[in-house]
Amino acid sequence: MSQLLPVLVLSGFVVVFGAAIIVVASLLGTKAAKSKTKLETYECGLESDMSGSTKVPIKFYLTAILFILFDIEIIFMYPWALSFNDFIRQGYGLYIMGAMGVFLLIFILGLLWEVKSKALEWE
Amino acid sequence: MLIADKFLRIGPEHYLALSAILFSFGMIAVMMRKNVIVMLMGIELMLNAVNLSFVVFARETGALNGQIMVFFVMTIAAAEAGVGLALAVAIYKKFKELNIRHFEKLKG
Amino acid sequence: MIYEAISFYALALFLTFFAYKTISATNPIHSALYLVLTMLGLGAVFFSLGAHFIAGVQVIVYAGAVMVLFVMVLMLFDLKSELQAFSKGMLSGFLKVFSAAALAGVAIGVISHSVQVVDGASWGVGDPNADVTKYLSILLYTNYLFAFEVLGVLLLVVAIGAVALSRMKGGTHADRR
Amino acid sequence: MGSDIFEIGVNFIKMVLIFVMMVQLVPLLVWVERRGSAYIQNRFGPNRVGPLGLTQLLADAVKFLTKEDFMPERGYRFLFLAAPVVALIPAALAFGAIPLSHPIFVEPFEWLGQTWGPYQFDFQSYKIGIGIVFVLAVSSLAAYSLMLAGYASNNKYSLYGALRASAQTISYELAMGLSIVGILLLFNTFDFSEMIRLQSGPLSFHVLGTVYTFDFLPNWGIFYQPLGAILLLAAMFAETNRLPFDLPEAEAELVAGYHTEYGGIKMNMFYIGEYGHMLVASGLMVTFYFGGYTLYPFLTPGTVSSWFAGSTPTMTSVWTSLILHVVFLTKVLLFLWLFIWVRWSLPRFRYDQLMDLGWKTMLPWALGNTIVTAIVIFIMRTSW
Repeated sequence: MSQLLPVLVLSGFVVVFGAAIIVVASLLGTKAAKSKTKLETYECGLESDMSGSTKVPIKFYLTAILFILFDIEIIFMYPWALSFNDFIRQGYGLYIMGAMGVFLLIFILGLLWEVKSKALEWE
Repeated sequence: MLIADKFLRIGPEHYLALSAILFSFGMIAVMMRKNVIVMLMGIELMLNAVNLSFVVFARETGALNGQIMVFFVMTIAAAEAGVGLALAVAIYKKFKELNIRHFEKLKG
Repeated sequence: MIYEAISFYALALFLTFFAYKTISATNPIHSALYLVLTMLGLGAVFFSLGAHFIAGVQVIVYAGAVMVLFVMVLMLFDLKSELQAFSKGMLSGFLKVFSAAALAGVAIGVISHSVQVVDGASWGVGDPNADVTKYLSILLYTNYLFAFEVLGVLLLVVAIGAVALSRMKGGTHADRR
Repeated sequence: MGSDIFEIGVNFIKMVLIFVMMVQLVPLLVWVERRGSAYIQNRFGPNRVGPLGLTQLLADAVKFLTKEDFMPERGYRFLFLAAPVVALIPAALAFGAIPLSHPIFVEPFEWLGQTWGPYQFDFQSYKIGIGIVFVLAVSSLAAYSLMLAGYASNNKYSLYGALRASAQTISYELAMGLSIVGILLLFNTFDFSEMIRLQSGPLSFHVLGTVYTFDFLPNWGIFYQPLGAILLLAAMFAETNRLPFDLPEAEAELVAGYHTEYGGIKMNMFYIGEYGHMLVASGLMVTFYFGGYTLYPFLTPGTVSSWFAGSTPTMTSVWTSLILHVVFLTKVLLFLWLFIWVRWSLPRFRYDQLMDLGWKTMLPWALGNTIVTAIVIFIMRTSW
């Protein structure tokens, strides 16, 4: 807990700082007349139309999910990198290389499949 | 005095109680909500509650097996979220809604 | 002791409040954002329990990846507040809440009776200065090696499955067939 | 945070000062950027307000603060105001974990009729054992401020901009995370201070049991991991949304992006976040690959403290830390200048090129770097 406390204090301080800036800016800011057009959403002068269905490419979602899966595989490499030297020093270097080799092979297979299946193509 | 001591001396049972409360919140979300994505969030909350109890037991026994389980549970939760959201996207495309009852009408 | 109690109750209050907001917010995006705060709070709890690396992974995987995916998908759908977020029926709703509360109550009751018998002295004795992360990684690549490799395969399968599931023409609002 | 009131007070003030330093560096960097880009493009840049145009920053701050506080009618008010604040948090938290200089050791002293100390004050906001994982964790939260801004504006351009930006951020997070694995394999630690300590000696290669030492070169990560350094730097450019990866705010060909509806100081806070990320990126580059606050043959904690052999241990420690801090700042400023330089040297990518670079080029190269590093380290360190 004692190690975490400064982090919490700092994040609290940053939030207070940011909120204070926004409050000060809203107090100091010029008060101009607000008209209906001004408050409208900015869409380069066209009438905004949020009610219609907005088409968003599914690619964004696919990128995010592939990101999660690869992110976890990368995180699995961190403990491996951390203990790599200890394994070598104990004489188990070949073992740890093989253990990670199999995992990396699966990782590379996944990456190759994604490239092959054109899941990563943006046109 | 004894009761105050029970509340102030933080031990594993306090963390486990917190875990149980979070788990039941996740359970309520799964049972009560109709939006598929919110239900998935409820499942994530339940998995997190279980992770908390794993970490507490790891700390209590002094062995790290619990922490490794947390690692695995996180992986599985992420995989589950990925597939679940893929299904949600499929439902939304077909029915323009994320209601759970539409799952009955999906077929391959 | 009193500081530990204060920090525990503050974190517990934070967690239960945001977990409650997660399940009660009618706008799914707000739900997801409250859940992010819950995940961050749990990361803090893990950290304070000495699981430093697990806390970091919790934030990276849950708050930084899984919840980003949730928020992104919800933004893709551009959902508004739901008029009917909860399932219908007073009686069944009451039963559902009651059963969950009963589960929590039973669990807490059992915990408060059993843990004291098992435990006693070991709490707090764990050496905080030991290099936990290194032990963790050595354990992961020796005793749990098989599970680790299987998880690699699982992630591969999920990647293929997700691509296959979402490989359809058009965007989120593709025409009905 | 400390055991007595003095230590807690110093730690708190230190934390606030480091945060203020980060925030204060932003207007200075904006000035450097404007003057620097003017220099590169052979024009004058802001030179009217004050000497060399330096007080332009103050004028800008006043302008930002007195602008009309505007928000679109259809947005979500709380989230709209929260997004710029959230933009500050990841950079501030990550910067706090990077050691800026050698710790200061204070001997016991008498003050107010009481004996205080001894203390050790780290020259960073907080020291966290899992440093690298912590920095990765907090900087993975950066995607939220983009998505909050895009969603809360309730504007199609903002929404698309936010999706574009967050997809870019998370894609390059992979390459960033993977390019660090090489340096982890090398140093086998998550702790920044330990990493810097390992880099403060002479360059020495272990080849099959024998050690070859080069006395004139420092033991910096760049000599072992040149590819990793390049990949990390490129990924950092993308993470900070700087040119050539500035599609989130490519105002010329795409409407501004997630901050279309923002103006005044709220817009500026996104920039504080962006420059803060640049600072964190430079700090990480320096810590991983360029020896942190040490410069081996001349300026290491050992050599610098020997200059002050006559003074008290506390003063020696303070002066050593300050001098080493200047070394760190110099290195960081060189990297910050690189960020500005690249902006006027490279054209912007197209979005599909950007994604191709992240997934199909940088990720495989980072993977190859990891594998080669592991094999080489395995061969070198095994006692055959």
